[in-house]
Amino acid sequence: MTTLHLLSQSPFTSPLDSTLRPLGVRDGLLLCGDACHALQPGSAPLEMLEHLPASVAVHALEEDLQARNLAAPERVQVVDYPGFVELCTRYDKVNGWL
Amino acid sequence: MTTLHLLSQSPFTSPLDSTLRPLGVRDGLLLCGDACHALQPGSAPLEMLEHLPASVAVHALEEDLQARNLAAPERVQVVDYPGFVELCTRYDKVNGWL
Amino acid sequence: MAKAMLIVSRHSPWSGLGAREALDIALAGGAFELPIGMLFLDDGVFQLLPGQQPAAVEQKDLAANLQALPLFGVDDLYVCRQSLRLRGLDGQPLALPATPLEGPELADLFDRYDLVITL
Amino acid sequence: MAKAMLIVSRHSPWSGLGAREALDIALAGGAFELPIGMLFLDDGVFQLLPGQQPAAVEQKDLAANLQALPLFGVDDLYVCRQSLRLRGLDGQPLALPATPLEGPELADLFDRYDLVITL
Amino acid sequence: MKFAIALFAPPHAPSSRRALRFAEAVLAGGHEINRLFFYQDGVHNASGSIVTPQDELDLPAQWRAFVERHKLDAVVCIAAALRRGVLDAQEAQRYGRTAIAVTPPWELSGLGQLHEAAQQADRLVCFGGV
Amino acid sequence: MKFAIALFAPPHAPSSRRALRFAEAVLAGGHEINRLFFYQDGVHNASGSIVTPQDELDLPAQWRAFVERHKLDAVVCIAAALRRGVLDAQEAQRYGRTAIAVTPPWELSGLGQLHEAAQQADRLVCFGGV
Repeated sequence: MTTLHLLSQSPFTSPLDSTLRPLGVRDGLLLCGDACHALQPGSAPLEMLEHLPASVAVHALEEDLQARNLAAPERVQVVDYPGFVELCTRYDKVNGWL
Repeated sequence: MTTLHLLSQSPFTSPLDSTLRPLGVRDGLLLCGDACHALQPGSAPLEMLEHLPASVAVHALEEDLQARNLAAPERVQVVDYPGFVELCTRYDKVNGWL
Repeated sequence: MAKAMLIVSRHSPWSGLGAREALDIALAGGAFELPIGMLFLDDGVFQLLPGQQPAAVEQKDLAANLQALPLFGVDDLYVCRQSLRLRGLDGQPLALPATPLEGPELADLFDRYDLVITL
Repeated sequence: MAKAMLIVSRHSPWSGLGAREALDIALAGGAFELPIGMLFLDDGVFQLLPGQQPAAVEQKDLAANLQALPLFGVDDLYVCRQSLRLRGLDGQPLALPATPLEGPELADLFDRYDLVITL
Repeated sequence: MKFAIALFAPPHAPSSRRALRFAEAVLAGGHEINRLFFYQDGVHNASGSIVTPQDELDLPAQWRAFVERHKLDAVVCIAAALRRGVLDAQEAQRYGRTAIAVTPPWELSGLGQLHEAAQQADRLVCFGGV
Repeated sequence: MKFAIALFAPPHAPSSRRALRFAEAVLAGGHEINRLFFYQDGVHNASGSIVTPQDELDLPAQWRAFVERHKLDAVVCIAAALRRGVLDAQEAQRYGRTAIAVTPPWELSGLGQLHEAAQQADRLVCFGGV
């Protein structure tokens, strides 16, 4: 049973490691809200994300990148709300890390 | 103007370093709530506290230690509410880290 | 067949309602005879420590409700070993028989459940 | 003589009301012509980044209120350099002229104020 | 697909708006929502007492309009709501309070409704935190 | 000494109880409290709508009893309270809401009251977080 993990907390106030620990190799990640700051070039969280297995698909919510003036690195796929819904159907379950 | 710093967040969810950074050598620290878990032997937060200058007085609220079945190490002075009030009068100002 | 739900409890018993409201979901599920598992993660592991005295902070005893889990048919209890380790608690006795899991075992745990709620 | 208040703002502009409600204390103090300083710490440093588009998440522009600080007589703006550094933002242009401070300078800053509120 | 959507955060948390925009996209995409369930501080999203500044997004009003327009099953956890002072007429009367913040189509009920929705849906999606 | 006490956390956060026990100790120690100021989620501590389970500490009730017993100046930030649905009679009427959660001795007012209290007190002590 694959899981789509939703992350919304800032990786600087709520460290990423315990949320990435239960990540399976076929799981997906969707960054929204302040979790998008993990994509800040030169930050430790981005390095953690880049070390995830290539089989883990990493996505980010478009509006949150725009609001923060952030660009998505190559491995990150940008989705809008219809894309968010579609992602939920693609994985067996969804886990929102509060 | 010395400061008494109140800490109540768990040092494991809200890392200690940014709250300890503005600490002056004549300042004081009062651990209450989940911040008392910083006194857990063998944890990284305790090590950080033990590296504070000796001039920084470290206190912990008695009821929170009792509730958590925690003991205070030698450098930590245990206070009750009257002691908490007295500490506030001893420093020039009080800063509550939320 | 009923879907199995994993409840991930990340809050200390002292930090407000988080721990209690996660537990209430587990107990409600148990009452409906649903297959429920609980994982104690991050500060949630503090819920498992023995010898707590919530009366010292005029708080109700969460431990009593936790002890009720098996009575409600919730036997699948897990604890993140790395969370224990970071808190200097690895190897300490726990008040509930929760199975300690390492990183890859956590991923396997998530994999086995149909539903997850993290609180 | 009026006491000087340091307001420590630790919240991102996107994480709810924290940033706005800290700023409101500063603006109210300025309106009463009190000496107010503001320190942007931890995720609070995100408030200082230029080029934000709050409309993308249907949010009011906090930057407009921040720009109002000098008009309210709040000129003493500081930012924790280590917070910037950890977020990969050190050396980036900021939307407000906040003075970057290193660890010991932070202690000096606290020392200079009569009152502190951290939000 | 059938979605159950749970919300744990108050109206001023960005996750409340995210949950609403997600719910709208679920229906726009031809899917179904079998229940909305508001728990923890999420119960404030069902409150009719919140006054949002005029130039800001009024989430409780938007949630209400959304629920009414699509005739959704919208449940507020009763235990969580009582602790947070978000009462409907019946609970206000039961506990001798005057302030009624929750009116239909919102309904106060127990956690069993969350489990039922999760069991019957194809996906449970929870929103909370920030 | 004269203490100004500010509270930023809701009743179910341990810091609300801590603030109350601290305030009691301030008076018991022969000091004075020139004002209580409730801001952010702390405004819920002034709500008469909260229903606490019988076997748990009823913080809003304890705060009210404390304020009444000692005839304290107790202010709730009006902007923070409106956003959180914690209205007094006047604001409820102004915004066409029916639910009145705040009654005297609590008073809704602006942030100037926080500054005034802080200026006039010997110590400002803020409670919040957990």
